[in-house]
Amino acid sequence: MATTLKISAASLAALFAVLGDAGRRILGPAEVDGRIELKAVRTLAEVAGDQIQPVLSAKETAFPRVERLLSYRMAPGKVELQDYDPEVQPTVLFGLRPCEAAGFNSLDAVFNWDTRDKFFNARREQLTVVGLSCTQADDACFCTSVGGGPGSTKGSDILLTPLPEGGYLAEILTERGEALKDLAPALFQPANGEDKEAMLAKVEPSFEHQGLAAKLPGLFTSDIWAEQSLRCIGCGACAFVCPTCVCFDIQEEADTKQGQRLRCWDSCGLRQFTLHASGHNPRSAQSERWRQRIYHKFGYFAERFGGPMCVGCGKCSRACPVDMNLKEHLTQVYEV
Amino acid sequence: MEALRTKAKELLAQGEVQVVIGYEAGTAGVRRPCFVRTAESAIRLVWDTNCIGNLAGYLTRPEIKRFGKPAIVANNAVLRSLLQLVAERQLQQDAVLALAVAQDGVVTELPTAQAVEDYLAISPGGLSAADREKMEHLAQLSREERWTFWQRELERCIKCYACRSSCPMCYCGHCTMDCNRPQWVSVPSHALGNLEYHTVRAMHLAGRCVQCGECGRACPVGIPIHLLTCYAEESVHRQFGQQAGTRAKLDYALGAFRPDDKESFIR
Amino acid sequence: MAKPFEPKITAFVCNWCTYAGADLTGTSRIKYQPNIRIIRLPCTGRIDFMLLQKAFARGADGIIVSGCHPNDCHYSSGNYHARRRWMVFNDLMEFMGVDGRRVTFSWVSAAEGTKWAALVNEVTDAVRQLGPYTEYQRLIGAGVA
Amino acid sequence: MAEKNIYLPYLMRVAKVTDEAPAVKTFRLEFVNPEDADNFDFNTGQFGLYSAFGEGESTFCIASSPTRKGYIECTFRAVGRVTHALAAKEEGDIIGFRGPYGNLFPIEEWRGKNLLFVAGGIALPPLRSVIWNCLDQRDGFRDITVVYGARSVADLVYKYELRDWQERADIDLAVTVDPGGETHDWKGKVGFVPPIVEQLAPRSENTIAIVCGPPIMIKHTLPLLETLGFTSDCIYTTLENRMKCGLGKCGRCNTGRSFICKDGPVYTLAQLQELPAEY
Repeated sequence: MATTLKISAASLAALFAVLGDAGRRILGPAEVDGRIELKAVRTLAEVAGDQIQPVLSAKETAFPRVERLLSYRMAPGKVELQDYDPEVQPTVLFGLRPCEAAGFNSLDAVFNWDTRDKFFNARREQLTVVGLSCTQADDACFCTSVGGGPGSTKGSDILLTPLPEGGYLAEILTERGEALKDLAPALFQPANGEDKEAMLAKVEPSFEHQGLAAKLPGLFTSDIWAEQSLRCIGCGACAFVCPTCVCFDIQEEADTKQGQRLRCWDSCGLRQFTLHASGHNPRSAQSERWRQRIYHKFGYFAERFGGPMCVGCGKCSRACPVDMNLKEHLTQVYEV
Repeated sequence: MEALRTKAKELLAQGEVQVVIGYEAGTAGVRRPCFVRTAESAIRLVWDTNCIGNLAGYLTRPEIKRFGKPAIVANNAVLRSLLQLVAERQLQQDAVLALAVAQDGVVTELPTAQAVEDYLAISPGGLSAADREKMEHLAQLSREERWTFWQRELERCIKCYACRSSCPMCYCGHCTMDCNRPQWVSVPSHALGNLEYHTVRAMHLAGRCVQCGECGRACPVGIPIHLLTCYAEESVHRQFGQQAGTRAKLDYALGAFRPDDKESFIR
Repeated sequence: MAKPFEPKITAFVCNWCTYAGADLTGTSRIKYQPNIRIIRLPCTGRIDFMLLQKAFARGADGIIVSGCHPNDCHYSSGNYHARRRWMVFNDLMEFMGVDGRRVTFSWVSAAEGTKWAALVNEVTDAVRQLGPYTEYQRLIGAGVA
Repeated sequence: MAEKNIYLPYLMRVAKVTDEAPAVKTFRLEFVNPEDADNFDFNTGQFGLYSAFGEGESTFCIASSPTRKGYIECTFRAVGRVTHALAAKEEGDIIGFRGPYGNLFPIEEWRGKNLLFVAGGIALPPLRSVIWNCLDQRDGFRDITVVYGARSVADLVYKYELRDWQERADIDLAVTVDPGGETHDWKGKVGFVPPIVEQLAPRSENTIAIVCGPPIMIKHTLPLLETLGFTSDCIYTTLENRMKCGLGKCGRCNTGRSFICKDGPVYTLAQLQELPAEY
């Protein structure tokens, strides 16, 4: 399927106009109130250039922080249920880093194994991911340790990689990517053996994820979890910014006559997550919750779906108020 | 920094304390909390101008309390938190040995709340100049502009509770936010839920906030939420003349009253 | 045809003074505007600011909070405690940009039936003038995908 | 065609409310939509999420037997927000039900065997589904023994059925209450469940033990059963963790490599020993 083309910066700018005319909403990392956030943009110029990635992940475009699942009206002896179908605009996610793009694969897996989640799928189906390879990385990045890389094509429909001579290598990877390219095929030129690696960031692998997964079963009772989680304050920042974390809560909001059921993000790091109404808590200590986070991502999920539930984007480490650096912690576990 | 390491080493070696809560080098120049339990590992401790986080939240955590008597490397925020925790009877007068480190690296041992109080009387700290400026700027806006400002900011809130978790005064085992009978505040991070949550937080910290700004630093999406609690605290200070984290014996401002409390809006 | 706007006013009152005062308004046959929904609580000390939030979240355009005059509290100091909290809450509302004109705090004793009627009329007129509290009501349902 | 909303519950009418014990009630639920009733089927051991509209959903097992068609029953204790709201429902009120979810008690594999049920307190409901299922096909099984205990006489659930079982010849029932929990006219046993099991000393050959109860009961019963010769693949239990989706997505009930809502709630002791004790 994959074809490799080239696109100049000017043509890429022109592509934005084409996409807008075709009724596509374009979301890209851009500056808002002094912060880089994923926001609706119309031109390439609005897209923030010199940055690693926004704080929040793009998962919100398919798995919003709060979404309606159903609503109802109540009367004595009567309840009228109302199903809900989200209205979704065709959207291009522009400039997603390869790690974040790969994150969608984990979400796809959870929301579609066994039963299909129509809310996620309705949103996901409208997304076209135009990835942008990384030319810089920071101390939180570890994509290469979990099967990704600064130029990895996983999860992207089109992957753009900056070239030293200007412009981008454009790998058209999926039918969706093809459809997007076909909106303006003239803007793309055939590639000519350009070196994709030339400008890519160098991210040295710190550990090897299969090896890590193999280690976990033997470490369940190890002190390492208590030791690592000592400074963890038990908030949900890591999970909420994570492009692969999918755990959610279902909340009811109603008055006496009507109500709705909402789904919102939740985190296994929060004490409330597993707390029973009786007061019993299967994971009552922060160390147990930290261990669950690691085991779920690198053990249980990997076992069920064949790879870690982590793309090494480092968002959790950057968002953590107390610098719980995931790469560092995983490396430590790997080296036990 | 050497003075601090030496002191920590000495305290641990002599068994005066079982843990030193301090800062260590973290990712890319960040200073993060660390818990030194042996004299040999005192070398991990660092002290410089990047040590801005408030470590006092750990003093009430069961995981840390388990270690035994703590010493804590203290900037002004930590010292104020310590006093307020004593005032709220979360810590005994002499339960913590504070190690106040001056700019020049000199370490002062403050073994009791009284010592902390005396030390703070000389160097009180409080709201930073930058925060004071932001707060004054907001106060000058029109009411509608302030509403718009806060709505725009709070729209970013994802209810990760990093603000709550990082706050040394948010030690409650069962927070109002977690009560669901009745469900006082909506759980989802939609517009209403976010406004309600942050109002509750500010109100519940009025008269208790030590103005360390930790919640604002903790916020992953960069909302200056500390301005809310700091403002509520200022309001208490202005109207009732008392300030959290300045005295070891301090009645909760909103749990007390004076018959002649002055206001001008009740009809 | 659009009906003229009639504000919804929620009143949180204490059982011993203002509620009795409102009762007196009724038994004295003093008429006042019917826009108000009275919620009786044991004491102003029980009127948590979260109740006010709930009222706005359910679409109130204006709120009255009222109880015994200082020194008259049935429980001796509930209203003093309440006053302190209102003083801070009032301040914080202002800082957060909540429209303070929509919340009226007052002391109405059991003997002040006329004051209650006048207060309700005054508040109702003022809020009618302000119009619906759309600023706040826009938040209901906002941020839900 | 629009995809199905997997979070949409069936509407159920509360057909009958039975007060079982303090704060414990049993609901008989009938489908509001007859079509739903026709298409609905479940296996013993499965659970569902019950909605009190306006308050939310709560998870508990289906306490009736799949051999009884046209309705389901559930027994719950009013503890939290949803269960309190459910407890306030009366006959004729509408609640929601999502399910059936989870795996099952493999009673087909148990044919021709002796069955030993050990239950404590509010944990009888999941076993009651199995017991009735087996009693309704009584020929398929050999001896059926039930040991059931609660803190006090008042805390025993299904008192009317216990009397019924007491009188039946094809089921051996021992009911016990904790010391001090007996009333002056109590005719059953007094003592904790494990010693009563020990007294009865049930045979382990060709026997399946199904155990469900509070952790302290489980803790003392399991080693006892093992000394009696029960192997870990012949001891079954059912777990209940907090759940939100019931569909293996929300992550809440995840325990080890298992999602209790998908891979459970029924586990053999052998399987349980593979999981971390996060339940």
